[in-house]
Amino acid sequence: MLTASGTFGYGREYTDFIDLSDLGGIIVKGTTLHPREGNAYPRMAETPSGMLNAVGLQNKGVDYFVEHIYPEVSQYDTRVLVNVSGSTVDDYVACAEKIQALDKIPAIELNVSCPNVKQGGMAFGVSCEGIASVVGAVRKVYHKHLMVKLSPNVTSIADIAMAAEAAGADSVSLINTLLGMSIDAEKRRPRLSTVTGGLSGACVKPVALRMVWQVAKAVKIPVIGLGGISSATDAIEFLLAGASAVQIGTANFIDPAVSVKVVRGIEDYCERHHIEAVSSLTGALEI
Amino acid sequence: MLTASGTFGYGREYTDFIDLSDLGGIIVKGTTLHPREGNAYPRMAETPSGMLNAVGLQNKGVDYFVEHIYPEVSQYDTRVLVNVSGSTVDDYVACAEKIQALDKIPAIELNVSCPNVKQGGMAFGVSCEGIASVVGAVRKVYHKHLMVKLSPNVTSIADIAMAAEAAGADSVSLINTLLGMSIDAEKRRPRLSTVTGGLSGACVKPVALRMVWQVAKAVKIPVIGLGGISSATDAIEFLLAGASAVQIGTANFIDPAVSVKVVRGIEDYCERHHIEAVSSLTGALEI
Amino acid sequence: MTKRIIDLRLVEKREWPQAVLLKLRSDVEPLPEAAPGQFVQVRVDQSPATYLRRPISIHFIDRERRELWLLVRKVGAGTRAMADWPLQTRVNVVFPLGHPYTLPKASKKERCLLVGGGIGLAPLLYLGKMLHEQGHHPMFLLGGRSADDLIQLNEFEQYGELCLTTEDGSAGIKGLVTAHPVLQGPSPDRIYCCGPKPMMVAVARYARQKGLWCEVSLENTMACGIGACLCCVEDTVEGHRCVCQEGPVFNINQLKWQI
Amino acid sequence: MTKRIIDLRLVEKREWPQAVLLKLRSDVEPLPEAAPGQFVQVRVDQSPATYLRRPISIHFIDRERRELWLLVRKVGAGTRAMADWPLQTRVNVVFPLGHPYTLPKASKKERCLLVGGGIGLAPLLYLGKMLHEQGHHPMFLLGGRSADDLIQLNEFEQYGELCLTTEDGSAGIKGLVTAHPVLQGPSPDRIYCCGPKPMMVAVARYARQKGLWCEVSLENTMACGIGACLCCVEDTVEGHRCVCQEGPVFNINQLKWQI
Repeated sequence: MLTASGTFGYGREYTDFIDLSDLGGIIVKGTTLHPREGNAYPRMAETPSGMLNAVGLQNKGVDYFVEHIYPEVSQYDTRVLVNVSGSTVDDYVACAEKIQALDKIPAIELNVSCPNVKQGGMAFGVSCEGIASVVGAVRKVYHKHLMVKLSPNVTSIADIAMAAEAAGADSVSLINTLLGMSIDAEKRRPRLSTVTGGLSGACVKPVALRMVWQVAKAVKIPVIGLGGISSATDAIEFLLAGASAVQIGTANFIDPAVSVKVVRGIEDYCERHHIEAVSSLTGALEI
Repeated sequence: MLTASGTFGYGREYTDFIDLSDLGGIIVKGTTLHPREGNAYPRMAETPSGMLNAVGLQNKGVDYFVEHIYPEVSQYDTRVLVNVSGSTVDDYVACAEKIQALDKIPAIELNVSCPNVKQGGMAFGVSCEGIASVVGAVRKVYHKHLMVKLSPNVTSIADIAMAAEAAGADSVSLINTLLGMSIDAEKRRPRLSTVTGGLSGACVKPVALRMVWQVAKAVKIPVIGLGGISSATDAIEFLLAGASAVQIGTANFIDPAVSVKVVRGIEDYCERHHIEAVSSLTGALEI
Repeated sequence: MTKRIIDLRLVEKREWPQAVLLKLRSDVEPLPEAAPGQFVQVRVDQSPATYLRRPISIHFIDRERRELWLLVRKVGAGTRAMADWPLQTRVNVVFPLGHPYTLPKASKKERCLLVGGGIGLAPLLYLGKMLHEQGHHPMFLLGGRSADDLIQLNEFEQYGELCLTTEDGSAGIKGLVTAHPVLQGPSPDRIYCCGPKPMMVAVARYARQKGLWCEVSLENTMACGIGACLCCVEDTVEGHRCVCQEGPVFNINQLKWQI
Repeated sequence: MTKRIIDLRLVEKREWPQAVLLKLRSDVEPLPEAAPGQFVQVRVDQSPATYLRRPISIHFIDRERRELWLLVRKVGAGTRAMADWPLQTRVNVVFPLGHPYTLPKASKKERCLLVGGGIGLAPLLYLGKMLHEQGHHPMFLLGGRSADDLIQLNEFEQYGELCLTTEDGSAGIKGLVTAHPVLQGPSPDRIYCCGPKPMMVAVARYARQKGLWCEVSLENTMACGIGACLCCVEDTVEGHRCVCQEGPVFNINQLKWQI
C-alpha cells in the first residue's frame, strides 16, 4: 500500500495522524526539473463523490527537493518514491538522473499523465509513441525501479501500458485523474482557473477498476491500482482485478488516517478468508 | 430537453408521473434490426453517485417497433426520436431505413457507443474511420435529422465529433456511458454478468461537461449534452459549456418526474437572470 | 393502479437486531391503492452510498391511519441509513410498483400457505390480512436463522396460524422451512412464498412435486422500479422479464429455475 | 499543536435564519489545544453532495465542558446537512488546523479592533475571549446585511464593547462596517478581521492608509485542510501559500491584494 503522489505532500503533513512505518511506502508529490508555482487559484471543485483539481505541479524543483526535502524524508521508516514530471523528454531525463543519485529513493513514478499543465506530460501519456519516447529515454539513465503512471484519458489504456512495458517500465500505476470540468451556473464561469482539471475520488473507481483489469491482462509487469480507493474493500477489488499493489489518493484528504485503516483492513480480510499471502489475491477475480 | 435513450422506456412507463407534452421530446430505447434478448442478469451495479449497467440493447427489433410500438408512441404530444443500434454497417442502414418510413419520427439517434455488446457499436464509435463509415452509410439512406451519440471512451472526442460531422451528422449527443467495472470483494466476482458495463449518473458529469465543451468548440453542428444531469442547474451548466439541448438519463430512475422539474427550473433560471431565449445560454461560459 | 411519487412522514419505528419496522404516514392525501406483493421505491438521501432508490416490499397498509409499513433488513448502507432515520423524517416513496400476488376468488374459500424466510416474511403480512378478510384460511410458515429473524409474530397471528422454523432451533422447529411437518399434512390450495432464493427454490420444488399452485416473489437488483431500465430481468419462459414490472411475483411455472 | 481526528457529540444547537450554532462535546478525552483563528475540518456523511470535509472556523472553545462551538452559515448542501443534525449526532472532526491570529504580548495592554462581516464574526468570539483574558481591550465591530446576521451578541458582549452595522439599517449603524464612526476615532493597536473578501479588502485598505497592523482570515476553497493537496493557495509575497496551513490568518502585508 502506497500513498498517491500529490495527495500526501511529503509525508510530514500526516505524521500527526499515522505512523509512516505502517505504510508500504509514500510517493511524494510531482517533482519537476525547475521550480513551478502551479496554476492560479481556484484549483479545486467538489463534484458528486469526487473532486476536480488543477494544482499544476506546484513544487520547488528537484534541486530544492534534493537539498531540503530529501534529508528529511530519507529518515522515514518507509519506502519513499518520487513522482517525476516534466514538459520535455530532456526534463524528465535530467530530473530522473538527479533522483537516481539519492540512495534512499528506490524508485520513481514517471508522471506522463498530468492533465493540468500545458505540456504537463499528458501529451506523452495519451499515445503509444509519446509514452515510449519518455519511458525509453528515462530508462536509459535510470537504473532503479521505474514505475509509469498512466492517463485514463485514452481509447485503449492497454495499448499505452504495453508501449510503456516495451520501452522498459518496471511497473505501471493507474489511473491518474480523468479530465473533467465544473461550472458555476449562477456566475456562468468555470470553477477552476484552468477551466478543466483532474477528476479523482470515489466517483472514478468503476473506471479505474476496469482499466486495471484491462491492463493487467495486457502486460507482464506489475500493475499498481489507484482511483477512488477509500477502504480495504476498495483496495481488495483492485487486487482482484489484477493489481499487485494499490495507492490511496484523494481519500487521504477526507480521512488523514485512511491509509493505515486500509492496511489493517486488508489484513483482516485475509484472516477472515484464510488467505496466507495477500499476493494471492492479485488477479483472483472469478469470471 | 429530451429524455435519454434506455432510461425512459417507450415513454409510457412515465405517464403516471408526468405529462409527456411538457418535454421537448423522448428518445426511445436502443432499437436494432433483429430482436435481442440482451445480456444475462445481473445487469446493474450501484456505484458512488452513479450506476453501471449492462443491459445489452434488449429490444424486440425494429419490425416489432414499427408494428406494435410506433402506433402508440406516434400518438404522444411530444417529439419521439428512436435510438438506432447495430453490429454492422448494414444493420444500421437497414434499421434507419425502416424508421425513416415512420412519419412521426423526426430524427434518429445513431448509437455508435454502446459499451455493453460485442460488436455493439462502440467499436465504431472509438475511431474516426469507424464513425465515418457508419454515419456516412446511414446518411446516404436517411434524410431526416441524424443525431450521432458519441462514446466518451476515447482519447479525443473532438476528433470523433468532427469525423461524424464530416460524414453528415446533423447533430451529436454526448456522452454515452463510460466503460467501468464493479467487483464484489467478498464473493471475488464481478457484479455484472458482462464484467464491464456503462457508468452513468452524477459521477460522470464533470467528464461529460468537459467533453461537451471540447466538442462544441470543434464542430459547427448542434451538440446535445448529457451525463449526470439531475437538475436545472446541471442542465444549464451543459448549455453554458456549449450544448444546444440536453438529455436526462439516469436521473429518471431516481425521480420519475425529474425531466419536467428540469424544464420548469430552466424557465425559472431564465426569468431570474432576465434571459429571453434559452438558446442564448449555449456556449455563454465566461472564460 | 396509478403509480405516485409521494412524501410520507416516519411516525413509528421498531427495531430488532437484523431489521427495522418503519411506519410511514401520509399527512395530506390518502395512500394510493396497493395490493399485497407490490413494493415501493424509497429515496434515501442521507448517505453518499445510496444513489438509487431502495426497493422495499409493502409489509402492511393501514388505510384508516394512512400508514404504509415497511419491514427492512439492515443489510447495506441504504437500509442502515433508513434504520437511523429519526421520527418525523420526511420519506419520499414511489408506489405502488410491480405485479402483486394473485388472490383466490372470494367465492371459493381456499387454504393458503404463506411461506416466508428471513426478511421475506415482510410482504406476507398484508397478503395474510387480505386473504383473511376475504374469508380464506391463511397459514404462515415462517423461517429464520434464529429467533431474532422471526419478528412481527403478534401481527401475523391476527390473520392465521403460525408455523415456525429456525436453523439454530432457537424458536419453532429446528431446520429450514421445508423441514416443517406442516408440509407433510394436507396440501394447501395455494402457496405464496418470499425469501432467499435457495429457500424459494426448495419451496418451488415441493410445490412442483405435489403439483401445487405456487407464486414466489423475487428481489433482483433493480434501478428504476418502473420497467424502464431493464436491469432487473429474470429469465422466464417468455424471455427476459422485468422483476419490477412483470414481477416481483411470478408463478413458478413462468420461471426457468432448475426445480 | 498536534492535529487530531476526534469524534464529538452534538449536545446543543441554536438556529437563526442564516446560521446555526453547534456545540460539540468530547465525551472521552480533553479537546486538543487550539488557538483563535484556527479551524476544524468537519465530516458530513449525511449528504451525497458532500464528499469532502467542511472547513469551519473555531467559534469558541469551552475547555471545562470540553465543548467546541461552531457557528455555521447555511450556505450549501454540507452546511445545511449540519444544520439538520439531530442532537446526539456523532461528529467527526480534524483539528486544530491552520495558523492562528497573532495575539499581542500579555505584558503590553493593547487596543484591539475585531472586525467581522456576516458569518466572519465566528472566529472573533474565541479571539475576543483570549484577548480579554490576557487583559487587552477587544472591541467588536460586527456588520451584516440585516439584524438577522448579527448573532451571538450576548456572547460577544462578555469580552468587549460592540459596534454594529447593517446594510439595511435594521440594527446598528446603516451601512458597511467601514462606515462605522468608531473607525474615525482613536486608532487601535491591532485590527483582526474576518468576512467576505470585499469587506476584508476595505478594512485592509483602511489599515494600510492608517499604517495599522492588520490580520485577515481567508476562506479559500480547500480539500485536505492540512497542506497536502495545495488547492487552497493564496498568492502571497512569497508565492503560492496554502491557506489551510500557512493561513487562514495572514497579515495584510503578506498578501498581494490590490489595497
